[in-house]
Formats: sequence, C-alpha cells, structure tokens
Amino acid sequence: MIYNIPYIAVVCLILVGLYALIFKRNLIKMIIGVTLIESGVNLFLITLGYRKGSIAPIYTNSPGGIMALPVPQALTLTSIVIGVAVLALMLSLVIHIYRHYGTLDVKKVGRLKE
Amino acid sequence: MNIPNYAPALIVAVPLLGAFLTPLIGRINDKLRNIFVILILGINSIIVGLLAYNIFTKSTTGSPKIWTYVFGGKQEVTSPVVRIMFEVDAMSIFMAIIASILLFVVVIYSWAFMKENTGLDKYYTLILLLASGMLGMMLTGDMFNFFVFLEITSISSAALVAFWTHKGESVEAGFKYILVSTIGALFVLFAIAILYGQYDALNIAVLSNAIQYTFLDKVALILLIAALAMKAGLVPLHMWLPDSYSRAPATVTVALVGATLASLYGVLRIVFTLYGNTLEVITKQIEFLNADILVSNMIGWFVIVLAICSIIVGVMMALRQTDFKRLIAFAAVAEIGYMFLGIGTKLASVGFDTTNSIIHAEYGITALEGGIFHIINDALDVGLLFLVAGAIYYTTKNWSLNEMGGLARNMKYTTIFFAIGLLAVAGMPPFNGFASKLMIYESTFQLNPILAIVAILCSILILATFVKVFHSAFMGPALPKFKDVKEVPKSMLFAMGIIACIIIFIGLFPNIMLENIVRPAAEALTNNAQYLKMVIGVI
Amino acid sequence: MSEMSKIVRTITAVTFPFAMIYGLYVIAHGHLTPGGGFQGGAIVASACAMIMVAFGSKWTLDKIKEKRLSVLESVGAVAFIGLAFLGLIFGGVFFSNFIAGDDIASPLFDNAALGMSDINTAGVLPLMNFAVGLKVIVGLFAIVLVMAYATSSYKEVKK
Amino acid sequence: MNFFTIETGNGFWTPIVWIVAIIIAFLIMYTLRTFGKKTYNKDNEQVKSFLSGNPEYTKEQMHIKASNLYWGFTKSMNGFYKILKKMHTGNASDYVLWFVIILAIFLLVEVI
Repeated sequence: MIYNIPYIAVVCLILVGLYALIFKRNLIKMIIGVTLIESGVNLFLITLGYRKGSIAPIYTNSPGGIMALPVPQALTLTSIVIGVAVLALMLSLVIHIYRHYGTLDVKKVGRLKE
Repeated sequence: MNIPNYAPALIVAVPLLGAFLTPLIGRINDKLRNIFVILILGINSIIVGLLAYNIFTKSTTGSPKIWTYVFGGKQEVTSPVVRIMFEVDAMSIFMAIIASILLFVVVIYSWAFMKENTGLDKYYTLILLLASGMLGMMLTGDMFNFFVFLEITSISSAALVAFWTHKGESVEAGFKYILVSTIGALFVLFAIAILYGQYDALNIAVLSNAIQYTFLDKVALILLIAALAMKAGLVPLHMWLPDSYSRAPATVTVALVGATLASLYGVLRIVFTLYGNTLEVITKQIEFLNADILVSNMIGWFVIVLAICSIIVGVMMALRQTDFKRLIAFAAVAEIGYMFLGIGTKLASVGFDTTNSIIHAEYGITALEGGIFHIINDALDVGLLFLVAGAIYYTTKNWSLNEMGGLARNMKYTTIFFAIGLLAVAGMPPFNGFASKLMIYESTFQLNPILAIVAILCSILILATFVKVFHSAFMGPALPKFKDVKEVPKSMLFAMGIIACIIIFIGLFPNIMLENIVRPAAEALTNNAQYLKMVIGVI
Repeated sequence: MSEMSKIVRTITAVTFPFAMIYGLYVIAHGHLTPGGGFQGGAIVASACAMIMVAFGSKWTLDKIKEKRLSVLESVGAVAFIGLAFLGLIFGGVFFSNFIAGDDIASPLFDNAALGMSDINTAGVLPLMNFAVGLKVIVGLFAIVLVMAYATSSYKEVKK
Repeated sequence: MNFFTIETGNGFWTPIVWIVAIIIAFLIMYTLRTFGKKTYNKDNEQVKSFLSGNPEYTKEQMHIKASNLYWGFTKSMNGFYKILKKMHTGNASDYVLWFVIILAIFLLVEVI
C-alpha cells in the first residue's frame, strides 16, 4: 500500500492542475495549473523507475545492490527542460497580454470568439 | 557518401543546424540570411525527395520498404528497446513531402511578406525549428521522441503565432495555443509513461508487438487519441485553431497547417501501428445489443461522430464569419473533419462474416486512401487560400471582408490563385479536392448513406462560403480607397504559383498520385505485420 | 527591477563565485555523476539571476548586452549540432561517439591508484555537455533578464 | 499506366471527361459571342445604369458587404447558431474543459 502513495499523489496533482486550469480565472494561476500537471507526470515517470531499496544509478565506486532504472530519469529530465521552455514562453506571453489588455482575467482576455 | 542511408537523420538535423546558424548569419547581412534559409530548406526538400524516391520504388521482392536509422550506434539493430530509432515508411515520408513543400513555400513567401518586420533573425530561427520538429514527429520511431518533437513544434509555433507582439489579439492567440498544446502534450507524455511502465519499451514497433490491450492500455489509447485530436483540431477541441490561425502572420499559418497535420499523422500512427495488432482482435460483448462488437468499431464510430460534428460546425461557423483568415480557418476545421471521416470509416468497416471471422471491407481501404489523399489536398488548398489572404493583407492592411471590394481589378494573379484555391477546397472537379472527397463519399456511403449525404451537403456549403469571400473581396465596384493598390511582389506570386501548379497537376493526374504515393502510404499503415517484420524481425 | 540594499549586494557578491563554481562543476562532471549541461547551466543561470535581483536589471543590462547573449546561445547550439554532425562524418552515424575509446593517457592526471588516469573517458559527451551548458546558461539568463526588464519598464510607463 | 482514372471501388473518376466538357462549353460560349453586334460602342450613354432618374449611389454603398451576404440563411438557422455561439466562448478555460469532457466521454465509451 505504501508504495502506491506516489501514484495517488500523481492523480491528485493532475486533478488539482486541471481544477486550477478550469476554475481559476487568473492567467498566472492557470500557468501554475499547467506546471502542476507537469510535475504530476514527471513524478509518475520517476516512480515507474524506482524499486524498493534501490540506489542511484552511478556505476563509479558503486556499493552494489539494485539500482533505480535510469531511463525514466533521463525522460523526466528532458520533460523538465521542455517544461522550462514552455513556462518561460507562457509567462512572457502573459506579460505581453497584460500590456495590451491591462488585465489577467481569462474571461476578459478571451476577445477572439465566435 | 550514400545520402539516402543517412537521410532520416539529415532531414531533422539540417534544419536544426540551419536554425542556430541563422542568427549568426543574420548579423552579417539580411539578404544573405534569407538566401541561407531558403537554401537550407531547399537542401532539405531534396533529401526528402531522395528518400521518398528510394522508399516508393519498391524493392525486387515487391514488399514495401521501411528505412530505419539508429542514432549514436552501429546500424545493425540487436535490441531496438534501448535505442533511439527513426523508422521511415511510406506514410512518414508522405507526410514529410507535404511538410517540406509547405515550408519551402513559406520561406519564399516570407521574403517580401515579412520584409517590414524587425526581429526576423528570430522568425527564421523559429521557422527552421518548427521544420525540424514537424519532420521529426513524422519520421520518428520512438514514442518519447515523438513527444519531444511535438513539444518543439508547439513551442516554436506558439512563439511564431505571437510574433506580431504589438497586436494584443496575436499574443492572446499565441497564449491559447501554447496552453492547449502543452496540456495535450503532457497527456501524451502521461500515456507514454503508462505504456513504458507496462512494457518497458518506447520503440513503436516493440510496443506494438508487446501490447496486450489491458485496462491501462485502454486509458493510454484514449489519452493519446484525445490529446492528438485536440492538436489536430477536431470539434469540439478545435477552438484554439481559428484563434491562432486567424491572428498569426499568413506565412506562420501555412506552417501551422503542417504542424496540425503532423498531429493527425500521430493519430494515424497510434491507431494503425501502435494498436494495430490489438484493436481488430479483441471483441467485446454489448449486453443490450447481444452482439460481439470489435473495439475498432467503437473507436471508429466515436471518431466518425466527432468528424461529422467538425464538418458541420466548421462549415456553419465559416459561413457567418467576416474575418478573412478566420473564415478559412473554420473551413480548415471542416476539411480536417473529412480526413477523420476517412479514418473512422476504415476503423468502423472491420466486421464479421458468416463464419464469425474478421473481415476487412473493401470500402474501408478506399476510405483510408481517400483520407490520406485528402491530407495532401487539404494542406495545399488551405495553404494556398491562406497565402492569398496574406497577399490581401499585404496590400490592404486589413483582415475584415467588410472593408474589401473590387480587388480583382488591381490584383489579377492573386484573384486567379484564389479562384483555384476556392474550387479546389470546395471539392469542385477537376481540381484535386474532388478526387479525394469522391473516395471518401463513396466509401462512407457504403457504411452509412447519411454520413455521405451530410459530407456532400457541407462540401456545397464550403463552396457557398468561398463564393461569398470571392464576391465581397474581389468582385463589386472599384472602391476609391483601393485605387492605388498594386499586385503583390514577385516572390509572393511565385510561392502561390508553386502551390497552384501542384494543385492543378494533382487535379489532372490524380491516379499518378494515388498509385505511386497514396496507396503505398495506406498499405504501410494497414500492413502492420510487415512493419514489425522490417523493424524488429518479428513475423 | 531596481537594486536592493547594500547588505544584499555584498552577500551576493560573496556567494556568487561559489554558486558559479558549483554549477560549472556539475556541467564538467555531467558524464560521471548525476547532472549535466542543463542542470549545471540552470545553477549558473540562477547565480546570474541572483546578481540581477541584487543589483537591478538596469545595472545588469548596462554590463551585459542582450545581443551578445543571443549570439553565445547560438554558438552553444551550433557546437552541439556540429558535434553530432562530426559523429556522422567520422563515426558514420549521427550522434555517434567518435572519439570515445581512444584514451589519451595524461601524465598530468596520473592517478593510477584509482584507475582513472584518462582524461578522455566519455568521448564527445563532456564536450556536448559544455555546449549545452553554455546554451542553457545564456538562454535562461537572457529569459530572466528580458522578463525583468519588460516588467520594470511597464511600471515606469504607468507612472 | 493509367494517368487519369481513379477507381473508387464502385465508381471511377476521370478528369479528362470534365475537361472535354469544359472545352465544349467554352466553344459554345464563343460561338454565341460571335453572333453579337460588332458595332457596339463603349463610350456612350448606353453603358450607364438606368435608375429612373434617381442619383447614382457611391461605390461604397453599391458594394454588398460580406456580413450582408447569406443574411436569410443565417436568420433561418438562428437556433443552431445560438448553440454554436454559446460553444465558442473564447475563454481558454473552456478549451481545457472541452478536452476533459471528451476524455470522459471517450473513457465511458471505451471501458464500459
């Protein structure tokens, strides 16, 4: 049971992120929602590679024993790098939106409709 | 050096190298930079062409070819589980041809269209990054790689959508686009993680061979299809599409059409290759119908319903728009519906015969061929229309159709190109849109006549929509405010001319296209056993 | 962003080299220990961001030209892709590790007891880490700098 | 090899037939045109529109604007357009909401 806690946390993080995206009206809070979903997915990837009592996958001077799977960690790192780029782009767009519209309310920002 | 052997890597690497060299060259001279970018994409198109020639000319045994390329190691594949591989079959290279045509046209068109903007170094860098992301999505054989290229595509295209930062609406459209595509991409990554956790593999062929269709696989399939359909712009997930298409520069919009179609390719790859072995084998009992139904039928009908929704909503919304580019964008939503209709019909056409064994109806293959054929036709037609819209923006500095009129008097060639695009996108014979739409109509008619009737009616409404545009923008009395309007520069005309020529060529010789390129692509998708055999040696 | 108090500035000036060296260490040991170009680059970039917070974005922009940052970023990226292309030319495969295995035994680092006397233990990997590190340092710092400048100039316009 | 004809399972499509038809239509049009009066003069009163003596409108007023075209069609489909208008709110949160809804429906279809 105790090893299922990370998976429960993953689902919670993703649901909280979706909640923030759908019900929060501030654009910055929506971006926080996106990062929450991202951390949930990253946590899921990391958890997949972990085994009970495993050590970090460094071969040099390793004490032996089972190691955590390094592939999900590499995947997570890539996903984090992408996440940084997305976050930077989103925030800079929000700065521009605030300059033009003078508001961060998602309902007032939605001028393109129909 | 034997170029086709290295082509899969070069197709992605050459634009990437070009992207990072562009700002360095841009410091020397602007013209030099433009020539450099055109050269890079030209070289890339030639490499794509070489690879395509090698793939489409069948080997001596007559079996379709699949090109594999392993990064950073020896070419002999011993265990594809831990390698990053590119697996290029006829379908991938078919999409790559479309993408390279669109991108090449875009950079030629940009020469004059974007001339008055500042920060063009970054613009060209992003265009080239978008190119490498799109082509990577199409050629990769690794699920995680697919996610990475998806994100590269969405980041660079969102930055391009918001390129005119002095316009509030452009920035808003860019924000919406990056929000939606990030959510989609994150759910794609989640699905990939589910698959990886179960089968310990990321390679598409290995996964396809191992997949069992457990409950988690179902969840992964749903996440993948929904997320990629959102990126492809299927109703009701299409709302970002008119926003970002209409407020981006016209060149960017044409490149975005390619990016959207790359997501569509993702749907095809996942449904027919990744889950190709399982969807048609597993049946399920429906209690109240008291019948066995194939899983692929369920997904097929779901896709068909959404596709019909896209066609109707896209057309009806397009009919009442007064914004030139927004109108074309809604028509593009409808066109995407036609492609999904073909795909859905193929999935729904699998059934049982009297001895209770699974059979593939022949019209299913026709539907898939029509859908795939429609991908290239839609890319060219909608691309041409967007370029015309850009040309009109270039001269009138306006997007609203209410402000236009009588432009045909001053812009003869643009008018001709618009007429070609209009007839082609509405599926009027003898242009290319008709051939593919006819295949879709005929095959869906055999599945369910109502679907075909709706599709034909909406195609007529598309014609009505564009006739409205033609009248209000090009016809009518010569307005005094457009007295001094001149024809657009030659580079823009040349770019539009390239697409128009290809449209007419495909329209007049549809069978050349169908026999040599579309049919192998459809065969590569449906013949999953061949794919597995060629990539990992499993029969 | 305006500059902060003298205490903050002094502390920043003292801690900056340590953060910098730690980040560069993470980059240089990327192929041996956890970390690598991106992680080390992020550490160095955050050290630079610390400078910017303490001394103000105006001051930092006076010292560093934004154009130069973008050129350095392109150089990092070109170096990375160029190394991959060199792998294609010398190793026969894109991204292949074409200088791995050719051990350059160095008398300077002759630490034979640990069995790690070779400089070249990972071929192109450290070089790629350097390229990525350069790109990440410059790229992240440029993002932070531009954002800080954009938001601060907005406030001044409002006033 | 057959360049033109597409076989679609039950039917076929040949662009050549269509082109021949277009050429014939053009020929008919041309012959009809040659029957016209050769002495037509462009530079006289005949080309002016007859408005019963009313003053001619300005060019802007004469041009039918895009929003006025298909007025009847949109009016008659008003009920449908109301639904579509409600769908397209332009609110970024709703875009994500639609995604979640489709995900949920798809899950129900697939799992049950």
